[in-house]
Amino acid sequence: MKGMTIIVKTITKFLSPLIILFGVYIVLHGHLTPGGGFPGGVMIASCFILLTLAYGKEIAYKKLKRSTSSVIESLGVLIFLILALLGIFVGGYFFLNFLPLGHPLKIISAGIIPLCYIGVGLEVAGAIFAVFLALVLFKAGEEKEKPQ
Amino acid sequence: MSEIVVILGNVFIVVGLLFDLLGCIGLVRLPDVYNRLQASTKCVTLGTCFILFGSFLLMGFLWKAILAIAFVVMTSPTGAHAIAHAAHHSGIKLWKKSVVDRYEEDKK
Amino acid sequence: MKRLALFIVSFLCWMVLTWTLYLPSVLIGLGLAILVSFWFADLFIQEPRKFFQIKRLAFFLYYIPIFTYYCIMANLDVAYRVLHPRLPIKPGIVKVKTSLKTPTGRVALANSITLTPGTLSVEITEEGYLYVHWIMVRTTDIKEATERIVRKFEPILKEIFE
Amino acid sequence: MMTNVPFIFSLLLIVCCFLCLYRIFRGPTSADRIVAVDILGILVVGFCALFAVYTPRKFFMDIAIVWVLLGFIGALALAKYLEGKGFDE
Repeated sequence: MKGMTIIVKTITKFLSPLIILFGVYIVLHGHLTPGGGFPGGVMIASCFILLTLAYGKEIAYKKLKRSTSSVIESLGVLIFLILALLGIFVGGYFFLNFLPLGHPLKIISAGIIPLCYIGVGLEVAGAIFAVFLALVLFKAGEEKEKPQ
Repeated sequence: MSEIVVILGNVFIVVGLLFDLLGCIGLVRLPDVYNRLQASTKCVTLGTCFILFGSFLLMGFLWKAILAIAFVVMTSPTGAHAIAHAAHHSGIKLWKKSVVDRYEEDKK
Repeated sequence: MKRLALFIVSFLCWMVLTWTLYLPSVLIGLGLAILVSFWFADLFIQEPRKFFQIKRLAFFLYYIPIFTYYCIMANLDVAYRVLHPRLPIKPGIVKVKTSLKTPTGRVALANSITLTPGTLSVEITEEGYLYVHWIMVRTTDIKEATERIVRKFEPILKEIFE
Repeated sequence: MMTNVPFIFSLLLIVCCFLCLYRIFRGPTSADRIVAVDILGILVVGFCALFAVYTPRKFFMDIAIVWVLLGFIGALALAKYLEGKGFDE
């Protein structure tokens, strides 16, 4: 039987959506509590790592394809750069905080910082899952990566 | 009312710390992997749950602590099971005074 | 149905985490719960109809104090064995049989066994046999071990998960 | 007198952590070390809860939840390593 025992599989089934939810919570509250883009992205990636550990790579691929993870990674960098460049066009500075500041200690505050954190979170999630796959699945000399 | 809650929270934290200490003493004293896994997993899980429940009472009913208790109760026995299963499959024998090993008999 | 169950669970989880009724926060939580429920619904619960039956939730609430009682007894048992100077242990792996059918019920039984006095589940097979590491082996017979280890939880878990 | 109470609590937990570290250094097999690392992870959750109570900041509870989940994943990965399988099978 592929993967680990049935106990680990069932608990993984139950936990993986909640891990995703928790990662997004950390990303979205990065400007209010400790955390932010990087830890939230690591949590999101660790959900897929958990699926890979418990079930084997097919289920994890069904949830997030390898090509999709690189697309997500590029998308994160793109969001970050576009936000930075919009600052130049709107007011003249790189990374100008051009959005209204909102209420302090609520979820909509601090201008563009949450949006930047979303970009960072997507980038880190994609990158860490890709790094995990590259380190684990494609051992040097044993298995060549097949062209898609 | 609130004083009762504060005293109760502190009592929960002290009991949880004592259980943690017992679990770690078991981790040091017991003879082989499976016994250590039993003692430490049981005691440390319950002790940490008590500490979290005490903080739930002391911080004005912070419901995140209940969520953390649910996660600890779900994940900790599962991790212990995975480690025990892997240790048995990697060929670690039971303690020499053990009575019976049905799993080893049935695997052959 | 599966999606509704996962939606309810994840939205409750979000509300507990943020613990506010500020409107944008609640709206973000709704959107996020819908996203998660469409993405992960096929993994979460296999038989969602059981999730919505009030009787099972009531039995689950009834199970919590019993489980806590056995858990505390387990800790006092471990404390006695650890602090005793001559270590009164007699370990071994025995085999027990469960009559639960669904995987979720078996998993709940195995995790309950791990947290209750003197036992640790090592392996679970397809036919419903559990291999249990017992710190104080009193019997090696399958029937008697089942009577001693499994019988405490099985009726309630049968009400919850079957 | 009352100000010393959090200090004593933390000291008890630090004693627990040192017992775990003793098992990590001395453990005859690698399985013993993995067990001790797993237990150390759960002890840190208790630390986070104590910090959340005695320096009244609620975000330590978030850190506790993150630590529970990542410790679980770490324990699973170490268990697969101990079993001698590849990570994807």
